[in-house]
Amino acid sequence: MSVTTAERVPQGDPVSAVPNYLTAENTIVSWLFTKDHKRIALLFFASITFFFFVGGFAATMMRLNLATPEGLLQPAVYNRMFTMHGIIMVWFFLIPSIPATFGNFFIPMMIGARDLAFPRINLASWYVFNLSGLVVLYALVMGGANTGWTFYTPLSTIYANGYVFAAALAVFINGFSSIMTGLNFVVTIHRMRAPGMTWMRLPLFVWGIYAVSVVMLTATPVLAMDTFLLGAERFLGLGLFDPTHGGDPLLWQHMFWFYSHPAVYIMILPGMGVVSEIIPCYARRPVFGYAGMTIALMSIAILSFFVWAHHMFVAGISIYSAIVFSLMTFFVAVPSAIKVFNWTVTLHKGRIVFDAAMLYALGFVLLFTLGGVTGLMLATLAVDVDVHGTYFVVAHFHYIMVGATVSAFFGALHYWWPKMTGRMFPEGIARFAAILTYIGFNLTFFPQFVLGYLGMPRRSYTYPAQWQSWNLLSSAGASILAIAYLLPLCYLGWSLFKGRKAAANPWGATGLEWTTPSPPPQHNFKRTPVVELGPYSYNPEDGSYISQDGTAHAG
Amino acid sequence: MRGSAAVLRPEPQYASLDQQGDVAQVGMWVFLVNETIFFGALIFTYFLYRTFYSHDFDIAAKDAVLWCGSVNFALLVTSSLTMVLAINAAAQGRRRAMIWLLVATVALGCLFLGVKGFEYYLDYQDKVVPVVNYQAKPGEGPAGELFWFFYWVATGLHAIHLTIGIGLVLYMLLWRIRRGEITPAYFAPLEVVGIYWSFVDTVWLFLYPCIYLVGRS
Amino acid sequence: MTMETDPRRARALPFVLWWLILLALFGASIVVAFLSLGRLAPIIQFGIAAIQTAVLFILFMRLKGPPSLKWVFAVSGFFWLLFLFGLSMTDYSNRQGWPLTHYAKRL
Amino acid sequence: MYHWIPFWPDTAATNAIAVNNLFIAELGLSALIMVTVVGMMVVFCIRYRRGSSASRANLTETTWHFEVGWTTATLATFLVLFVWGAGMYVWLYQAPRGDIEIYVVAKRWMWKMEHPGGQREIDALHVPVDKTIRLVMASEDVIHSFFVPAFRVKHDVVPGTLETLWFKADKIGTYFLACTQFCGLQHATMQGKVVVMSGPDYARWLTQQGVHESLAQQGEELFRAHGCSGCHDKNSTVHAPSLVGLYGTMVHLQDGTVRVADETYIHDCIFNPRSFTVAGYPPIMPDFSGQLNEGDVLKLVAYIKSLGHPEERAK
Repeated sequence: MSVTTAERVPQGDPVSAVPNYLTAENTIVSWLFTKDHKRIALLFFASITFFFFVGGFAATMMRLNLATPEGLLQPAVYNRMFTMHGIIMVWFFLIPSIPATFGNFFIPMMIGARDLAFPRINLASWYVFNLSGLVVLYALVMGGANTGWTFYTPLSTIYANGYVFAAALAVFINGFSSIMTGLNFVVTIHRMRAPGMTWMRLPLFVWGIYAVSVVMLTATPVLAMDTFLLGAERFLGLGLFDPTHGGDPLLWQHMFWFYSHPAVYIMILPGMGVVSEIIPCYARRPVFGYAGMTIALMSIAILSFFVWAHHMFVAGISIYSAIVFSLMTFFVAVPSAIKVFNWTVTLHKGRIVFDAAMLYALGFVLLFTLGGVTGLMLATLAVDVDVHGTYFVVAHFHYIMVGATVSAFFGALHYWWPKMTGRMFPEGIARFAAILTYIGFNLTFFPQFVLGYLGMPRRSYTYPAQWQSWNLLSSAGASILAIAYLLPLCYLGWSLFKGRKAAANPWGATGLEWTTPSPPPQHNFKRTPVVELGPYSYNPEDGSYISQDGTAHAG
Repeated sequence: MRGSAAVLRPEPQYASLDQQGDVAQVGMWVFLVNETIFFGALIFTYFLYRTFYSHDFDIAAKDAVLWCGSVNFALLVTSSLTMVLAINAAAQGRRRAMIWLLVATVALGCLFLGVKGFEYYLDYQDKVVPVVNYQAKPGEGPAGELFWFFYWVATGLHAIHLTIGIGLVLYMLLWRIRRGEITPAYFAPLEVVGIYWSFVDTVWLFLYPCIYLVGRS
Repeated sequence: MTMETDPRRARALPFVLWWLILLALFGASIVVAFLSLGRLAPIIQFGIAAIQTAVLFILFMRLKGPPSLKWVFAVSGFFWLLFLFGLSMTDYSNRQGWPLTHYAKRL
Repeated sequence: MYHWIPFWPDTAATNAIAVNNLFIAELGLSALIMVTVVGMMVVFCIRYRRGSSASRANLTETTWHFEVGWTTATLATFLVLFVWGAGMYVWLYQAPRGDIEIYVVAKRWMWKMEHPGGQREIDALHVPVDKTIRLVMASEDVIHSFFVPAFRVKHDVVPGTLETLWFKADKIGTYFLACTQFCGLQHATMQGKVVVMSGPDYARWLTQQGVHESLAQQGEELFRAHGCSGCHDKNSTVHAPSLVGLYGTMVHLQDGTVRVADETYIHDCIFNPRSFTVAGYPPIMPDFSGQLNEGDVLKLVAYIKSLGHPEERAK
């Protein structure tokens, strides 16, 4: 396996002499005031990478603390660490992760547009994101909030000291960034498709991003209102959630989860889109059940709004309500099961190449499946009563949100890196990092399932001594995971300067983004492409493929 | 200056000005999905508490200043009318009419804020400002204060939205129109602002019965 | 009732008439508030608000015209709110211990 | 009690056995799903790797046949799990009238338990084996969550209302008790133990706690001290509803609704009488929310409950 895919598949067009988007202008101002979606994607990439490591630092501190029951940190410090870990990872990494970077970069390219519909709003989205980032860093540096990322009232409104208001304000402002990005994608996908690009010819990544944008648009305002009311209660004393006045503390939870459950799908749907791009490309065959995949994506997006109260089964909501929401939760698992099945069958009769991106994608499927089946346990009412609020839940959502989504993020990064930067990365070490991620991740989080069923409550800085062995294992795994996450930073950084120049289509993929040079010119295409056929026209028999603009390539 | 309209060209991602205008309008409607849900979520909290604490709400809401809310209602509906007429004037090339109608829109918006401010003053006198100056009325349970929490949050947010609307119209007047960028050939920016303006009006349509018409019978 | 809403050809008079209708509906809403209709009153008032909204959306915000994407977006916000209202009510309509008692003690 | 590396929690209550069985069934199903998916992936990855010469002819792109079959199968399995879990949830969360009723007050960061005989303990709960224990829980401040892993029971304790939970321990021993809803600085230490004892041991333990008035007797004292008896006593001239035998009956309220007079109702009436005016009575009861704390109200509730059942009062 010493040869990389680049040598195996035919080369695309020779690199164009037209200045690409990176070299067209060089000043800092040209970056800070750019309206080019590709540059904004890179700006976002820089921001979220920064926050990923801030959140990762907090995670490291937590795992260090939990290595022994006695702990390392003061309780107050630990509480602030997991709160900031949650807030930063959810709103400042996971939610913008794939949409704001790869979505921003590739949605216009994949549908054959010259840019997003509203480039200025796109840029504003990045500025608003950074503004909210500054506010959250302010909260962090001043001492942090200590409520958990869920801000449950009345703890957050009355009892918690610390910078809860600033943290909630950051989340509120961050919502605007989400909304602007989502709005841009929805309008762009509806109105800016190239001729011939019908809905059923859209690559699944575009479908994934579309589904996400719909969720962002419709869920975020509820969170915005919720955090606004939280701020009003904490800052001004207008206590709409205050039980002293008959306000309902559970109302906060209802509105919070009305956003935050769909938000889980904001994190996972783009990942599903990415994996649906990568697996056919490296299996060299069409995706199995394209129509089923699109239906599954959209039904997950819609159904995600019907399941929020499964976070509240033990919170004292009405029993009938819990039954309704449990049933709905089982329903939302059905399209997810369809997707797992289709990805797996896409490997059937393929001509599979195990490049780094593919390894990440396969890891995604496995971790997502494990996260999914434990999700079924949590959806089962009686079992949820037992494991709710324990490490079982922590393990479950990390399998989905870190195991799956971050794998997809890294998969996308490796898959599109040549296109974004025009450079190839060293394949061998990238494969090593992918496998290391998988091992480190399972070592970190599988023990937490056991801990959860044993009854270890989450958000605790200490625990009874008999649970130390599992915690220690988890902390050890986390250190491996940390290395696996730091490695790409090194070799991708190296490749920026020393990597081989990438061809237009190093992996032999069919999407429109591969028909233009790497890195792409300023407005993506010299001529707006005309789309002739659907995505994924790979032929596993001889390895040939047909690009979406109708160009056939030999195997 | 009017001549400069001739050089107005679509942004690079669009094929034509028509497409650009159409996409801008669709964009505003997508944004309104957001706004609808944003205010809807607030009204949801109101709906919940009013359903279950209707007695307290009936008593507490009697202090809402009916005439202020009603005058404001009329002002806003009228401003929607002047806005839509201004867009018609823009499309039909009646520049003077457009400018005066927009000025009227801004004036009505400011008048609304003025009345609102005066109403806040009256509220303070009536001791219905929670935390700062609040006194429960005879027979009013603690849930009555929830009504006033809602009142301040809702009217405050609406006022912020209206202020943004006024800012947008002023931007149109003082920048886009003055530079001659709004012409019968391309008036989409004004239409987008108009859609937003009428939406802010719509919010008041719902807030009005929530606040001013409770417990009057 | 056919009415031209395309701004290039629209006339002022129909808009003024609709504006008067909006104000008349507004008056009706106030009258309803002072009648002893009990729980019916808010239903009528919000019904009136819904009609007024429809007028604003369709005519003043110019949804009128051939079916288009704008309709989908105009309706979907309200549609999504149905999820919030409807599914929350499965809880609030029969939760034990709701509405809450009042809790004066703060530590 | 534990191995060096614990794999499975204690299963020490009838509730726990039921939940445990369901959990094991789901583990089995999960293992089956994982084995299928991993198995398929491994087989395909090896058989159809790039270098292999396996035939790729007759590629299936879509078979609705397959997809519909797979979807129906998963849906059917899910529905079985749903019905199983939901039925058990209803059973877990509808607390029966217990053999022993214990009041739990959650407060940052401790669990305060009050036994019917007036015995109190903090962060520990002594209960007899094989008896149905009903917990009535209140929170003094934020949301807490009462969790005993060995019994597989958990319920949030939301301020402003009362929550109930039940279990029936069937194994003698000491078990871990925790708060699972983050409640502030010392959330991690808001833990304790549940001690399950044999009947005689429990009886002995009760007597060793020193002399106490029963909870209902303490409630009766409060009932007089705060002037409740002035209106609600039989001999009172004030027009107020009698409380004898109130507990468990249906009460018709002024606003037309009907409420069951359970603990929550009595608790709510004391703290917010105006919202619960009984049909046919004037709304004259003052609000006691400033004068009583959660512990006091629980005593009053115990007293009012005992009014209908004279034998409980004597206990």
